[in-house]
Formats: sequence, C-alpha cells, structure tokens
Amino acid sequence: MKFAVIVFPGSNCDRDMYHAAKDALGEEAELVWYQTANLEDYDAVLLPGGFSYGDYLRCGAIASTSHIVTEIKKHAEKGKPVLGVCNGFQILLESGLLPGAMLRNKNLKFMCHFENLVVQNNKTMFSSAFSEQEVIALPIAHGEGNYYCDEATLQQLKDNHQIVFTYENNPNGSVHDIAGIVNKEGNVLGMMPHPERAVEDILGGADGLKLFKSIVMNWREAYVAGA
Amino acid sequence: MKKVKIYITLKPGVLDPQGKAVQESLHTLGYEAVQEARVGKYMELIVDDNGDVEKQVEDMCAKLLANPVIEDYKYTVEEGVTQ
Amino acid sequence: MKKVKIYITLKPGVLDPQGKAVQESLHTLGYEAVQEARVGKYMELIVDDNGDVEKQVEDMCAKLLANPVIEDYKYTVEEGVTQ
Amino acid sequence: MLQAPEVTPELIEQERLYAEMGLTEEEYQLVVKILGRKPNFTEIGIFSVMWSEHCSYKNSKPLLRKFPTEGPQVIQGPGEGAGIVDIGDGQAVVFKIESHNHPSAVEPYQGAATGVGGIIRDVFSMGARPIAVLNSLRFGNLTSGRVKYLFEEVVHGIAGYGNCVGVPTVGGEVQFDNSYEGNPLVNAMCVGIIDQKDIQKGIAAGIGNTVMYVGARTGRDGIHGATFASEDLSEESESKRPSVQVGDPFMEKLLIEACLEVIHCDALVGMQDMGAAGLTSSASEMASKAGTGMEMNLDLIPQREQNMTPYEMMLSESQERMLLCVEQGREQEIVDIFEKYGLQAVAVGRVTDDKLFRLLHKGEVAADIPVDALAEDAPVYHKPSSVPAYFEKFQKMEDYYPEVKNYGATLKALLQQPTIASKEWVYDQYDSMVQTNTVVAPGSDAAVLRVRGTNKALAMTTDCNSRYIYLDPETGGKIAVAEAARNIVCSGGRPLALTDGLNFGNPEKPENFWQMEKSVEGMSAASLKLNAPVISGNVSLYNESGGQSIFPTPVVGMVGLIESLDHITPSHFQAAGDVIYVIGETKPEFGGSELQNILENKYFGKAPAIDLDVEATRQNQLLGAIQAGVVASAHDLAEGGLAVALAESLFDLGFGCSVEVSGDIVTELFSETQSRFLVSVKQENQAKFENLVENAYFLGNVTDTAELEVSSNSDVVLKESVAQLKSLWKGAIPCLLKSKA
Ligand SMILES: Nc1ncnc2c1ncn2[C@@H]1O[C@H](COP(=O)(O)OP(=O)(O)O)[C@@H](O)[C@H]1O
Ligand SMILES: [Mg+2]
Repeated sequence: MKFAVIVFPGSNCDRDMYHAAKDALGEEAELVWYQTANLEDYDAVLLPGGFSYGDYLRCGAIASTSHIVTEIKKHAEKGKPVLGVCNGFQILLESGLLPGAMLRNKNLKFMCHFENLVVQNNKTMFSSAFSEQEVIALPIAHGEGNYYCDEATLQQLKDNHQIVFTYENNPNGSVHDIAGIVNKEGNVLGMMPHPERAVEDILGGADGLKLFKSIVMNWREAYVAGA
Repeated sequence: MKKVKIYITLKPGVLDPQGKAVQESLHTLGYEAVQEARVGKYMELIVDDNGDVEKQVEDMCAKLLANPVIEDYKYTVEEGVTQ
Repeated sequence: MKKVKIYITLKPGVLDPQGKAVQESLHTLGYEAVQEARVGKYMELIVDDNGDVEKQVEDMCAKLLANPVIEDYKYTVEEGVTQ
Repeated sequence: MLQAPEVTPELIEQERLYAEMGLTEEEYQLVVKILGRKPNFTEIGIFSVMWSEHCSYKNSKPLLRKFPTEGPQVIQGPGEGAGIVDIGDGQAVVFKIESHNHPSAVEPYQGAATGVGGIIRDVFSMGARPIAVLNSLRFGNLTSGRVKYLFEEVVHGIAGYGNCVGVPTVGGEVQFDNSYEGNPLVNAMCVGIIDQKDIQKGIAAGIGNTVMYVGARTGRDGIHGATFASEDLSEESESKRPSVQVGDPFMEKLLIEACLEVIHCDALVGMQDMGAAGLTSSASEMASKAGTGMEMNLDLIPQREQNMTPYEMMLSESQERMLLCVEQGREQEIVDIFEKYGLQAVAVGRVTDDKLFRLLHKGEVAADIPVDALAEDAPVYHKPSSVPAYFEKFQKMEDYYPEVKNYGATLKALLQQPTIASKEWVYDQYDSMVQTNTVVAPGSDAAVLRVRGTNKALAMTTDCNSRYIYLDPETGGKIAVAEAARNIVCSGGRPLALTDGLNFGNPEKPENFWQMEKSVEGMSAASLKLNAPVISGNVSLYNESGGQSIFPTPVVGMVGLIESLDHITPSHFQAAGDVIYVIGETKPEFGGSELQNILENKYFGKAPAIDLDVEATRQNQLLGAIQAGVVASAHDLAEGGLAVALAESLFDLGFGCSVEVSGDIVTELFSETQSRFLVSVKQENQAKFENLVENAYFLGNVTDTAELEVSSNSDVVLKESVAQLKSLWKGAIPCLLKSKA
C-alpha cells in the first residue's frame, strides 16, 4: 500500500508520519510537497501535524486554501482513506472535509503528554483493529485542540457514528470529549492525538500502530484480489 | 489606495477561553466592574483601489479571514493615505 | 453598562509575521491588490458604569491588555445594552 | 538619534559619540590608528558592536583560554557557530548554548522565543539537523506579579517558538532566587546531528565568490540596544527607539529545511547565521576566518522598512537571516533551492583579496575597515580580580547545621520549594516528542533521544547550582560540571563534551571578575577529570539590577553517548522488592542547601566539598554497572538530599519504599553532600552490583504500599503517603502562579 504524506510549509510531523508508515508499518510511503500536481498514484493520504504557515490567522486556515486540498478532496471522493492528525485535522476542518472548528485549549496552553482515549467506533477503516470501548494511550501535542461544533452538527455526528475517539479525561475542553471524527462516508478521519508518535514501545507505546494497521487491512480487503 | 479595517469576533454562544482568561485577570487586578470580555481579531489592509474593494474584502473574509463556523466579521473601507 | 471596544495593533516597525503570512495567502488567492496586512487584536468588554470607565480602560490597556513594548492601543466607550 | 549623514567624523570625536555606543577613549584612538583616519558614523557603529563583550569576549577571552577544549572525540571546538563531537558511524553531534537574558527582561515572550531561534540557527548553520533544544532559566521568587509574568511569558515564548519549528524541547532547568528578581536568565541550548561529511563552516573563501543574503528582510529591530538603554526616554526618542526583535518561527522552519537542502549543493562554500550584531558580525567573521575581505552593496539588502541607513542595516538584529558564500556563477542553483520554500536568496556582495570589509551604499563607500580589526584583533582586557569579603567570611564560619524537628514536615516543605517542585507546568507546554526520537522525556535526570537507524542514544542535560557557586565559585564550578555528568551517567551515558553559558554580573567589579575566574577554573578542572571538554559556549555579563549582581551562574550543557539502547536507565524505582542503595557516604553539608534557604532565607557558609577523583571513580563504576545490566534505576542526589531523591523516585510509578538510615538523621535525609547516587537493583543482581560499585550502602527496598517510610535504629522516623507528597510536589508551582501577587 502506498501512502502520501503531504508536506506543507511549516508541517513538522511529516517525517514522523513517514517513519510510522514506512518503518513501523512497513508499507510504501513518500513525502509529497504541497505543490505537487496530483495524488493519483497513492492509496492513502496522510496529513501530518505541525504548524502549516506558522498557524498564522487560524490553525490550518491558510493551508486549506492551497491547490493540494482540491486534490485531497478528489482522492476522498473516490472513497480512499485520508487521515489528518493534529494540524492535519485542523486543515480538514478548515477545508470543510470534516464538520466543526478548533478553538484554543480551554486553559490557553499548549500541552504535550500521553492521554487515554476511548475507541467509540471500531467499524471504520481506521479503527477496526481496536475493540469497541478499548482504552488506548496516544500523545497529544497541541494548543488548539478544543473541538467545537453546534448542537445540530453534534447530533449528526452521534447519529452517524462519526465520533471515533473520545478523551477519557478531556484535556482541552472539546465538545463531547471528542478527540477524533470521521466524515459520513467513513474514509476521512481527523484526530488531535498523534498515532504516529506511538508506533514503537521505545517511544512509550505502540497503540498508534494499530490505527495504521487498520488502514492497511481494510485496504487489502477492498482492493487486493484474493485478500 | 484604501485602508480596510476588519473586525473578527467569535459568534455569540461560542465559548471564548481567551476572553474568559482576560476577564479573570482583570478581576485579579481589581477591575471588578468588567462583566464580560471577548477577544477577537483586528486587521488592517492597505488595498490598491481597483474599483470594487468592498466586494473583494467581503470575499476575502468569507473565504479566508474568518471561519464561518465560529466567527462573525465586519469591516470598513476608508480612503487610505499613500505611505 | 458600557460597551468598550479595544483595538490593539503592533507598533509600526515591529515585525508582523502573521500579517505577512495573511498578505501572501491573499495574493495566492488572487487578491493581488492587497499591499499590506497587519493583524492585531480586537476586544469587547462589558463594564459596569461606575463613573470613570474611560480612565479604567486606559489603565487596563496599559497594565494588562496591551504590551507597551511592541503594541499600541486605541479604544472607544459606548453606551452598552444590557444583554 | 542623529542620523549618519548629519554626523561627521569630527563630530563623533568632539562630542565623544563613541562613548554613547560603549567604546572607551582608548578604543576610539585605536580605531583611528587602525583606519589611519577618523571613522564615520557607520564605521564607529560597526566597531562598537564588534568590540562589545557580546561579540569580542574582550573581558572573558583570557578566562575562556583556560577551558580544556580537546579530546579524541572533538571534531570542532569553540570558534564556530557550534561545537562538534564524534559519535561514530560517520555521524557527529553538534551543540551550543546561548543566553538571551536582557531581551527577555524587557519582552519575555519575544526575548525567549528569539533566543531559541538564534541557537537553533547556530546549529543548522553548521549543516546539522536540530534534534533537541534545552534551556536553563532563572527567576526571582514566584511571589511578585512581575516575576510570575516573566516566568509565564518566557515559558510561553520558548514553547511558542520551539513547538512551531518542530524541534522538541526535551529538557532544562528552572531555579528561583531573589538575586534574579530584576534580571532573569534565559539560556537556550540546541543539539543537532550531522553526517560528518556534511559539516559546513562559516567562511567566505574563494576570491570573487558571491555573498548571498537569505531569509527575513532587515528591519530596524534591536539596533544598538545597549546604547539606547542608557538614553532618557523622551517622547521624541521613544518613536525612534529600536524595535524589539520579534521572532517568526515559521520563517525559521523554512530556513532550516532550505539550508539543510542547500548543504548538499556543492556551489555552497560557507554559511553562517546572523546572530548578535547581525550582518556586521556574520560578514566580517566569515571573511576574517577565511583570511579574505568582503565587499557588500547595501542597496541590495532586502529591507523591511524604507530609508534605512547603512548604520541601521549593519546593526539591525532582525531574526531569521543567514549569510552564504557561494561559488561565483552558480548563484541560480542556490536561488532555486530557497525559492521552493518561498524564500529569497539575494546576491549582495563578493569575496575580495584585500582583507577589507567594504560597504557600498547609494554609490558611495559607507565603510572600509580591515576585517581582522573587527574579529580576531579586537582588544582584549585582563580585568583586575579580588576576593570578595563575603567569601572570606563564609570560609571562616562554623559549619552550618539546621535544626529540624519534624522530618516529614521538612520533606513536604522541601518538595514544595519551587526550585525542587515538579516542573511539569513548564515542560507540558513544550512539544517534547516531535521527530519521534524522544525516549526519555522531560522530568528525568537527563533527556534521552535515540539516534535513528542505530542502536545508540544521546543523553543531554543543563545544570548549574548557582548557590554553591556564590558561596565558593571554584568548588561550585566543579560541582556544576560534575552534576551534569552525573545526570548523563544516571541515564546510561558517558559524557562526550560540554557547552558553557557564563552568566555573571558586571566584570568591571573585581569581585565579580574573581567569581568568573574561579568558576572557570573549577569547571575546567572537572571538565578535564570527567573527560568532557568544552566545545562551545556563550558569555553574558552585566546581569544585575538595582546595582545587585545575580548569583554567578555558569550553566553547563552536556551531551553524553549511550552506547546501546539497553543501557537507557530510568531515574525512578521500577518494581516492588528491588533493593535500594545510596552510593557515597553522607556528611553534614548544608551550606547553600535548600534546607538552609527554607530555614534561614539566605545562603551562607561553605559549599559542599567535592573530590573530583572520587567523583570520576563513582561515575565510572556506576556506568559500568549500568552497562552490565544490573541497575534498575539511578538518580543523582541533588537539592534537598536523600529524602527528596527518594520521594522523586516514587512519583512516576506509584511504589513505596522502606529504608533504614544510620547516623545523624538530619544529615542522612537532607544534607547535600556531593558525588552521591540513589540506585535500585533487582534482588538477583545484588551481588554483581556490589562487586562492581564500591561505597554502595544498602538502604532498604521498594514496596508496593505507596508510602515513603524511613527508620533509624528500627524506629520509624518518617512515614508519608506517596500520593500526598506527589500532589504537594506537583501542585507547588501552579499554586504559586494562581495565588494573588
Ligand atoms: N564561554 C565560552 N566557552 C567556550 N567557548 C565559547 C564561550 N563563549 C563563546 N564561545 C565560543 O565563541 C564563539 C563565538 O560565540 P558567540 O559570539 O556566542 O556566537 P554567535 O556569533 O553565534 O553569537 C563560539 O564558537 C562559541 O562556542
Ligand atoms: Mg551564531
């Protein structure tokens, strides 16, 4: 399976994402500069964390206006997986691929540590290797991860089982403890915690690796003959 | 040359952690009279006058400068001075 | 009840990386007419009217809301509506 | 401020304008002699910054020469952007520390942020990828509103910059003492990794080669800060005051990536960042190091503001700028690389053979100075030094012995002292994990990062107990280096080298100079003994406020090599049943201790003694035991002594311990005797451990009851709930910050 890791000016978890896909998961992966014309050669798109455009104006806002986002939308319309982590999630929100918006953490501070998450939906292509209600530990590292959406949107998220991960102890003030959501179609996941930082025991845990493994398993089932 | 002033505020109902912190600090400093504080953005643009500045500013706000999920915006367009 | 509007801007000459990024992004979106963009803060306070609101706001700005080393501020005090 | 065109060379001399810029009469005369004529306004400005302490080390150079700087591992010692040490496999580690004290006192967020930005540039300008930043911070006591503001904003600034550029902030230290009330210290250290074949130098070599300017435009930031600090702030001067430097970490991130790409282009000859004294120092140093000259056309410098004078351009400290020397005719290759990242690379000058630094502006020569006069040949002073009266008094004092009634209450008080309390409030705001190499995150003795693609890791730390240095600079200097090395060893590493950040008061006061001299001697002795040569450093003098100097604070930044990932050793206890030892005997040494601070609210008497032979032997033996796989956890004993170290060892995993002390209880629990370690060992490894490590005293066992229990002669003298101790320790700093000033 071939992953594209999109690199925007100011992305800084791009290499981490690349190493997760390539070294820990053992799949093909490439760093793809945001000015690249198309994404047709790739099976999955990974939007890494960081501070695209310095997070100036609003996190992810400037990146969401770049041409590559149009390509990512095309890729998503084909039903192929798109994973946005941290700043990647913010870009997905700003570009309308996922509903809602990010506010500053309720204590106004950047925070970086492991948090426990609860797997709320293990029937997505990103979470099928987990069990329902499984508690997993992933690092967070963000200053604006306080997910916001209005009541109606929240109801839709619930009705469509779009809430994939919640925090066990909400660190940032997110609505409904939300840590990660998918689109209605289930092929675009945005999450604030960093699965790519938890793919080896030496880094403090490997729960994140299961997320990447889910993507590969589901892709093989769908696309590889005889799988 | 036009000088554009843009005011971006959080929508009513959207929690404003920064505003809350400002209010608390003001109370700590003894300004108990402050009932509420909301923090938004203020931008100044200098724009070449090419006819439809208003329209362009409206577009810029809608497309980039404000996020309609959480923010409202207002702007004024004034005659600018050449610098 | 008074409604106070505070505008905080970077002093002239102080680097405004955010303004620069906004300007470049507006150019990328085709708004080439934008010559300059500066980004500051906009705050709204609701303050109990206890006589010397102006004076208090001046103090709040100088002491807390603006950083006099790099920022300038302006404000207006209006009659507020009870919300 | 008088503008260049209005100020004639004669006026500079008559009005002694050079004095306002910090040059003495003799220095002015020296300039006249070097030039063979009177300097113009731009030239005198250039001399004044290049001959400032910050750039020339004119007062500290004679001291810095005492540092041992050599060793088989050293690839690049002091003299370049950062020092370089071999770590095998064709790789090297690059590091340096730098201070940003004065900017941080004025505008703490930007001061700290640009401090981080500057030190990162020093490292990637060598061609290394920055892999970690650390810091060392000092503030007054967390009781005044101003100190709280400085502390909070400095931490926000470090986080704001470091997090954005994607270099993990993995460690550091923060201490609080009155002497830093008006003059906080903000030292930042950056560590990078490089393939040895990619090492760059900051040289402008090759006559006719092109000098290129890269990065942010030049504005009127931070021009001649020192000069204007002494001017009265009238309305008029206010508007002309230099702007505070504002950092743009996004620009820096682009610069990192572009510069690390450009080093693979063989059109690049040399590269240096523009740090203090910006364009002036980078350009003149690049030429001086290469034995060449340089001519620049200032009209070509990318400018952020209009009508900038040569003086302003040359003295601006705008951030995120680099100077490159490029093979003539191949400029476009460089331009293309930077363009990909949206950055401008502009040819602004060329390398000449006349060893002159010549600046052109609007068709005229704005400056024409022999380069070596600015760099190598800057004046050097040997300042008088004299033993301070306080030191002599302290040496004659009876040994201080504290009166302690309740051991438990004393331990609790110690754990809540901000200098000892958990720094989680600080480091939780730092992205310590980006780049996914962080094996041991902040909160341990040293941070540990694996070297990707190898089985090795690097341990790194910053340390300096300035109270000991105040009491006795030579002993304190030894302790600072030894403590850094202990932290490396406890993590499983062998010290490779160190970088020093010398923060002192006004060197013109002989007592201050004596403190500098003695600290450097102490540090040198320890650095030699512990095989950790000095490969880079920084000097920050004139740290005082209200006429009062800070405690002498020569910060040590150290990096060590962990030969195998298996050697990485945690600092906290790992399993119930493990056996606890303390290595080294304990004496009643309380001068400069945290307990003295609590009980007396000041520091006096003698600093704890240190014997470097003993130190070296213990470090070697402990490291040997770690490498033999018989040590479960290791922690050095520092502020607060054994009781604090025991408590800290319990906080991570929630075990308890039951230990027995012999001898004087107050001394055993709270003395700060040096060269000691707290170690835990699996029972099956006890014999092996005791064979490898001398002077290891059995203390007791790790338990699973989550209580810290100490007994003496079979009587329980201290028994506290670990949960309660932990909550006091963790809550102390947030609690102080919340309480009203
Ligand atoms: N205290 C010190 N000990 C050893 N070397 C030092 C010390 N201070 C400065 N140096 C060395 O002197 C050189 C110049 O330092 P500095 O002027 O701080 O660098 P920069 O120009 O990057 O600011 C560096 O190579 C540095 O390592
Ligand atoms: Mg430098």
